[in-house]
Amino acid sequence: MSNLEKESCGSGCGCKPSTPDYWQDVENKVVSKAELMEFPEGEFDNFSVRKTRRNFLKIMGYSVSALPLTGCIKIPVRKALPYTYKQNTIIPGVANWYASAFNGLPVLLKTREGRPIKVEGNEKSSFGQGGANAQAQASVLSLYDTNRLREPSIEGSEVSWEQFDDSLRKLLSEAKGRKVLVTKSLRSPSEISLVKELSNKMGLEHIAFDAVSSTGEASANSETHGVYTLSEFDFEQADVVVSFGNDFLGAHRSDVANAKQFSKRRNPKHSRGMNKHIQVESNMSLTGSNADHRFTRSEQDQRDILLSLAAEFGDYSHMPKANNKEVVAKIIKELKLSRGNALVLSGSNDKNVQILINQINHSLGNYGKTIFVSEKSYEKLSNDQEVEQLIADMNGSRVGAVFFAGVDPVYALGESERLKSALSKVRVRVAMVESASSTSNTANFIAPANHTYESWSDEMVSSTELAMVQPAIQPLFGTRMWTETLMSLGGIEGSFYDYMKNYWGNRIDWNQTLHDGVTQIKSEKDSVSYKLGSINSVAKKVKNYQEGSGLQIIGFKNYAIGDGAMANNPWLQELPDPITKATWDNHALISPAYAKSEGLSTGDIVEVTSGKTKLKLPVIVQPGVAQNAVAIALGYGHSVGGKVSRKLGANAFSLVKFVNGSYQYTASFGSLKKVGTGAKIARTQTHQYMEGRDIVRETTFDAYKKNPKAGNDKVFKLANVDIYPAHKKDGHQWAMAINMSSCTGCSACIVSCNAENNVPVVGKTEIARKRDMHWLRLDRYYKGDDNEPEVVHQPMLCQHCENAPCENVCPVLATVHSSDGINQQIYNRCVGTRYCANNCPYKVRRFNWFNYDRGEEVERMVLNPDISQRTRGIMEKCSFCIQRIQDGKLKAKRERRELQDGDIKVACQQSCPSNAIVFGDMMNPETEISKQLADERKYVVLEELNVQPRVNYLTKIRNK
Amino acid sequence: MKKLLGAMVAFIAFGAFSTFIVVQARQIGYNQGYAPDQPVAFSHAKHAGELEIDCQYCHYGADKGRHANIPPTETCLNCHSQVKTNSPEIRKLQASVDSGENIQWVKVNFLPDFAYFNHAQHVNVGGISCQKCHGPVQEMEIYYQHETLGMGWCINCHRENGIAPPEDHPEINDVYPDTQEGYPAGAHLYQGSGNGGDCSKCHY
Amino acid sequence: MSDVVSDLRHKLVPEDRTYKQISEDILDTLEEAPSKGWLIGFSISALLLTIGFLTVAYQVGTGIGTWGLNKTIGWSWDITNFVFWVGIGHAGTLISAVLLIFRQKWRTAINRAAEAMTIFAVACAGIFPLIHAGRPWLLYWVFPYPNTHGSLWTNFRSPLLWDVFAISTYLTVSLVFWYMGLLPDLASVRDRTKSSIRKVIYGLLSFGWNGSNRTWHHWEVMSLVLAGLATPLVLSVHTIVSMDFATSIVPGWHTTIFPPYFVAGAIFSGFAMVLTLMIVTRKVLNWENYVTMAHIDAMCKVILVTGMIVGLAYGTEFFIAWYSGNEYERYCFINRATGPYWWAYWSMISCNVISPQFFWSKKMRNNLVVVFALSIVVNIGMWFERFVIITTSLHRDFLPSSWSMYSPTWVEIWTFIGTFGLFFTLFFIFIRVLPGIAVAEVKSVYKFARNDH
Amino acid sequence: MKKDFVVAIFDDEEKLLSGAFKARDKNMEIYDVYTPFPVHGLDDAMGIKRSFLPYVTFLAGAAGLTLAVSYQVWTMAIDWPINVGGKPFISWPAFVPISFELTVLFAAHTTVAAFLVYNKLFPGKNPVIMHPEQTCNKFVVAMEKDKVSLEDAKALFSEHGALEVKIQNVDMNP
Repeated sequence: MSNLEKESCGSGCGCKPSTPDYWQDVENKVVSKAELMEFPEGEFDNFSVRKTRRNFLKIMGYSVSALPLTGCIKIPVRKALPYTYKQNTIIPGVANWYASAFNGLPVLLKTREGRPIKVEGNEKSSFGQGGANAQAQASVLSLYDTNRLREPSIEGSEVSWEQFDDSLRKLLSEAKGRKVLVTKSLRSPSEISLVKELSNKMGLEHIAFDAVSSTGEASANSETHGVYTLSEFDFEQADVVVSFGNDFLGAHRSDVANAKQFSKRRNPKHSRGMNKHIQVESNMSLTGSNADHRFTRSEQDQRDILLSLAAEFGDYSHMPKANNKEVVAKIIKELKLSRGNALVLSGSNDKNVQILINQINHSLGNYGKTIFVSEKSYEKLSNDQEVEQLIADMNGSRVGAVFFAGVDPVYALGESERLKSALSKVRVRVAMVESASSTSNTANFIAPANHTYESWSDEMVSSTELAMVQPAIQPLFGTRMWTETLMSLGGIEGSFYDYMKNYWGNRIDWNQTLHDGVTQIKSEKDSVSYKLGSINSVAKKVKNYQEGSGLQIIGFKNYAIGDGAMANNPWLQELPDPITKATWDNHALISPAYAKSEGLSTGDIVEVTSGKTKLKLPVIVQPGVAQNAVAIALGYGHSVGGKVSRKLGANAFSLVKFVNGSYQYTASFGSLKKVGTGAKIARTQTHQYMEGRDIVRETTFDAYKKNPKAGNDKVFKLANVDIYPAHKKDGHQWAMAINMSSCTGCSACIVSCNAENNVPVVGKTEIARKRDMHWLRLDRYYKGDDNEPEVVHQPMLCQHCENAPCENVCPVLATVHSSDGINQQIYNRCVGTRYCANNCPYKVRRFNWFNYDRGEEVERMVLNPDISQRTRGIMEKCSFCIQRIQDGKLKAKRERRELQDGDIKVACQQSCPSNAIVFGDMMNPETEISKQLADERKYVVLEELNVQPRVNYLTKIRNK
Repeated sequence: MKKLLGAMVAFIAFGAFSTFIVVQARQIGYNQGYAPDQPVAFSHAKHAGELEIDCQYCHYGADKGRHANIPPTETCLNCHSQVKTNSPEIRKLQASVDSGENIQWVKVNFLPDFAYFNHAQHVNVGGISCQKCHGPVQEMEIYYQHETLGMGWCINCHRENGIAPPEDHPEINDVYPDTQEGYPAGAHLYQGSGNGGDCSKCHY
Repeated sequence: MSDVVSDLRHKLVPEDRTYKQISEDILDTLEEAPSKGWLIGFSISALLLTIGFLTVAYQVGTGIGTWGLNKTIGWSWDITNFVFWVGIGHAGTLISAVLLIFRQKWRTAINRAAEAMTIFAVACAGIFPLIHAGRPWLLYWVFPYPNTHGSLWTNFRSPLLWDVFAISTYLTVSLVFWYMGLLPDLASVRDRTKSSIRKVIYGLLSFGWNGSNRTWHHWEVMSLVLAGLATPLVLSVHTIVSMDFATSIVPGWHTTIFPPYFVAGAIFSGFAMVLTLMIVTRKVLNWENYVTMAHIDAMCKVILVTGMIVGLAYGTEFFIAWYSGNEYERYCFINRATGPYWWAYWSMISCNVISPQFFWSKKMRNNLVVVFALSIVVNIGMWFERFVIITTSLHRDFLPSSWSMYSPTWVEIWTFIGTFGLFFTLFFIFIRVLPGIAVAEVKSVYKFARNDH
Repeated sequence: MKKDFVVAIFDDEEKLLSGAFKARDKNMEIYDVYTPFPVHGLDDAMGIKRSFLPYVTFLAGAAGLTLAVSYQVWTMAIDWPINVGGKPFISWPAFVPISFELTVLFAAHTTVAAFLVYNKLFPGKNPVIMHPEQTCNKFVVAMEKDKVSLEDAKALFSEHGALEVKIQNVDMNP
């Protein structure tokens, strides 16, 4: 159990990170990178040095000889290295918090001794409201990715930054033709300002490219509202949400903000009642799995339904197909009931489809209430047409220089030879990226970029809120912010920090904004007026879309990997997909009906062919996929990449087509052929049905209104009969409640738990052997018809039973109860009989089958030093974040006050984008948990066992 | 009779040997009395004893967090940039600060990774003097480990003392009451939120 | 009483052998050079043992992950093998203790080998709890010794701790019981041998036994006392082993029928193993005069009876699962018979319930080939019984989200084979160096049986 | 120390028995009888009282039981009571199995130890041998020479089928 880091800072720590204060500008205090990397001896090699009592006995364990025991045992010399210079802000052992933002989500970074170790949502943000999704949680691990580029290079040979800048400047001055900077969609006012300045100075053009584009929606808004931008939503205001394949709670965009708003209306006690969510989609999405009514419909059927709606709410006439009539009638009925408080969405990247959506929202009067289109001058959005134009210009040798900043178009266009050959005609190709990618492999200048948490930036996370990105650590490697690389080339003096501070000037309270991480720029969202008159012509175009023949291929972003930019992050790879529960791979998802007709089953290997593209993938039979379709997750199949992402799955971007001015992900058709069987599919859950057991209790909103105990009225006569008197309960008694209505199954809590508790990553093979280590898992069950299934998600973690069956059976008292009601697992006492896991009815105990690799030195910097790392042979499980409880209590004691409700937030609760998890002291009647426990919806899983769990669930309510 | 005597001697010898083994075995891994040479010949007796410098002047984390901390070398020079600057030991400090190289102190008190100990909990909340665990530091020319720092030692202290509120903050006990009630009379160590009897107070 | 027993008893001992000849028949093996068959058998066993040892070393060095277990199935082959071996280790003590108390004189010919088998089987069994632990080097923590952790004790509520006490008590008491029985025979070997080395070795082993009647007097009382203690002990051991399962809450484990059911199963498998071994041994060592058809016949009857008890238990389990109305219990048993592990369940039924039915026929009981084959079938069946109980109960318990499948890795397979290597290695050594039949006891009942007392 | 004995050697336990009973009737004190297996009735012939071993067994068992119960209660409920699975500190039903096992363990081993100690059996002890085949097929009655005359013995035992009756000088501390 050698925790490599936990002890290391025992009496002062030798690593000398110098980080900006939470609230102040300390740019000057930065120490050199070399110093940062200088780990004190004994800190990371403790593992080999350690000869403790236990290790010694381990060696001696089987020996019968007693005499050597008394022999002299050498005390290993452990060094304790203090700081040489006093760090005013760092007290070893005490965490510092810094506000920052990641991919449009305001976050707080917890740092210990200068190392970021945990990401949490920023509660000061009105946008994210303290939630954080899986990618934001996992981003801290990407910071320590050993595959990051470390030094600048030209044509493959490492150079200094000075040499780099000089050579590049020289070449640029010679380059003829367009000079183009390709970034992802930018919402950073200061970065956009910088790029504008550079375009004047250097003639640099700026285009944006997103791996998964939203050009369709932006173009539609441009037509209907005259602004090339994306809509914003207010799900809390929407009584009815109708979504056509839009995964707004999952991978679509701003999932945390959406879920925060959406979940408020999943509370049956909300003053306006529950919302109603109808999802029509061709592939089971996370959002669809939460719908009150979900309809599996192919893309064509979706358009048919949409046209029918357009006919109902616009100047067009259309009769739905027979199989869609019911759906259309249902949707029209619901929408008409809530005009002005409805919201219609589509996940399509087709401009015309999105125009129809806008028209429907407009005619329902939703604009300005649930949906907003505002003028966003700070924004540079991707436009697929510009990208295609760039490729054409490159091919025509009209481009002299191209800069890629944090984008990987070669991969995201499916390793297209077209782009590669076009790039070869460009003289200067600069990649400003964090890690090697397909794109950077084609570049001749590589300028390694800082990770977000090493960078300064800002970001408009919504049209009203500005978030600051500030570094929490000095650059680990010889990298540079891409903005500073450009500044250096463009001859702008100073650092980007100076530029930013200068840019904002007095417009914001700089220090306060850095401290809070966010500031409100505007008080309210505004909406420009709707301009489009008739939709007749648009609708006709949509009606006349030509369909390909054969199987429709649906490329989609899954929750964990998204567009693949973070594919090299092991936490995300190992995060079970909320729907398929598969990890470490993408798969060909086909409907049960199709599987039956073709004789396919989960685990078969198929080849999906479309045109020249062939993808070999394992099959997962997925309820809720349209019958004549195969769904494939994007973001996998990196040919260039880190040790994690390489050779995982197939690149489904190769099936993306450029149609109607945008990249479309559902436009390919093809065929599917079985080429093998017995694929190793690493799924954490292999049985998908509840078998009629009373595990997830569910009711409808109507039934709930009549009887709040609806669906939860099962009475076990002997449920609380105990032959023994209960142990005394006083002091604090911790309990948790999980609202099954709010929980979307998004799995952000799993990554949060991983990061907080040093949960190891075990890899594909071990997951395939069903040895996942997640302390918290999300059980997902299907109900009803396999082609139109209902889905329930249930977070399952240690239930901290008062009559814990695991405790009785441990021979060595390695798991016992604490006085505050926690089922404690004492790692260092565990001998690993696994009896506790066998006897756990919830199967939430996790065993260390091997000594799991914690990675290289740099990667181990992410470990939480307060939590021991478990070595092989030890059982582990959810501890109710005991370290946070301890910390909260200690803080209260130091401040000589009682604990307040909310002082202690466990990691899963903290990250939850839908506030589904409540934790607290159930002895105090004032706490939120006490109120939840008194709710009529409260139940415990497997109540009849009388193990008396401390984790409670609230009945799931569907508004149908 | 001789045989009996022989047997008795053998038995006693065996018993003594076993006791010796057990006593020794119980010390394995416990480094009580460990007094390694340090790179700088620092005397606690001089600074803490004779000069009566407050412990937390140097060990500045003791009331704030988990670690008491070894002072940054700069802290030494707060005085020693004026005092005894010519001493070869002090020159080491100056050299360290000049070069930025850390002074590699040898760690004396060592807890294994699976044991969480928080100084603030004891120093700040518990109001316990440093000497309670670290011994008469003010008399130590060379610092040594005064106690075993083993689990039994921790536990016994908690058994004997319960939770004693700091003199200046008696209200701590009202906030965190003892929960001895409900446990059998005569129980040596009770679990209680106040008294550190729960395993996961230290092990997680 | 003579009219009742004569038929059987006549065949329990050879006709017309003198005491000296009895000694020669049984003890001369120890003086002779090992036969070719013995050498081959011993070599194979030792080879298997070696491979098994290396496998275990690999597993202990690498981790339990080398086994096929997962988050749902925390025990499978390891504990299956453990219970299997413990079960086998029941016949010996039962034969020597229970039959002694019931004055079943026929036990004398087989009790020594059966007891040896018990000890070796328990030794094989003991390996599994040791190596199945994640950190076996810390297993000394299961002993409640005063320690420096404040004295942190052990959990006396855990059936695993009961196991520790039960198995170690059983092993040591059986060993001592067996050894006390060996003393007179060891003395006899010592006094007969011409080899001075043997004289020294057996002299040490026999504790200076000289056949004094004052010693015999206490010896007999002690044997009776030990038998009296060992009888409840042997029943308690498998009861406690069954409590590893019965006190849990896993559907399929949580059953009050387990203790008698396990004990019957243990006797069943133990007698089968004794038969397997004795049929070969009597042939190879020419003990047909001592281990007679009458012995085999009697053991077959025990197998028939215990087999039916086991069959009754299987039926009762199913009935209770249905009768309890507990959906998890019901599902568990339906799943046993019809789920993915149906083949294991039906193997168990055919081996344990159907195959012993042949023993109703005296013809079958007297056909050595049939008896030998069935004795092996019974042990296969009993292995499957434990596999069915352990694995199929665990693989689908309460929450279907965690349902899982199990298959063994080569490590588990070789570990199991290795324990057979250990068992037979020990047994081969045993029949070479120790009197395989309790000579003194055979002599003591010789006249009694021959003369129709 | 060497000692002279009058020994009578038999090859059949029935002859031995009848001889031994006769000797008892004639008040000839039998020092000991050496047999290859326990011969029932000899105890009467030699006048051996009931073995004390069962008392040892009982006391040891009682000690084991007491120790087991008190140790379990003391550790689980007094020295360091810990809430395990919501069970009471004194979960007495759970203490039964170990109490039983320790009872048996103590009783069995103490009985064996008492047997070995009382009969002075230990590894390395050299046995007192009256006849080399006394552990195989010969039954030896031994009487101290100063208590019984060879002639009386010869007369008595030959009549009952003794193979040989003679004076034997035996090393009592071999």
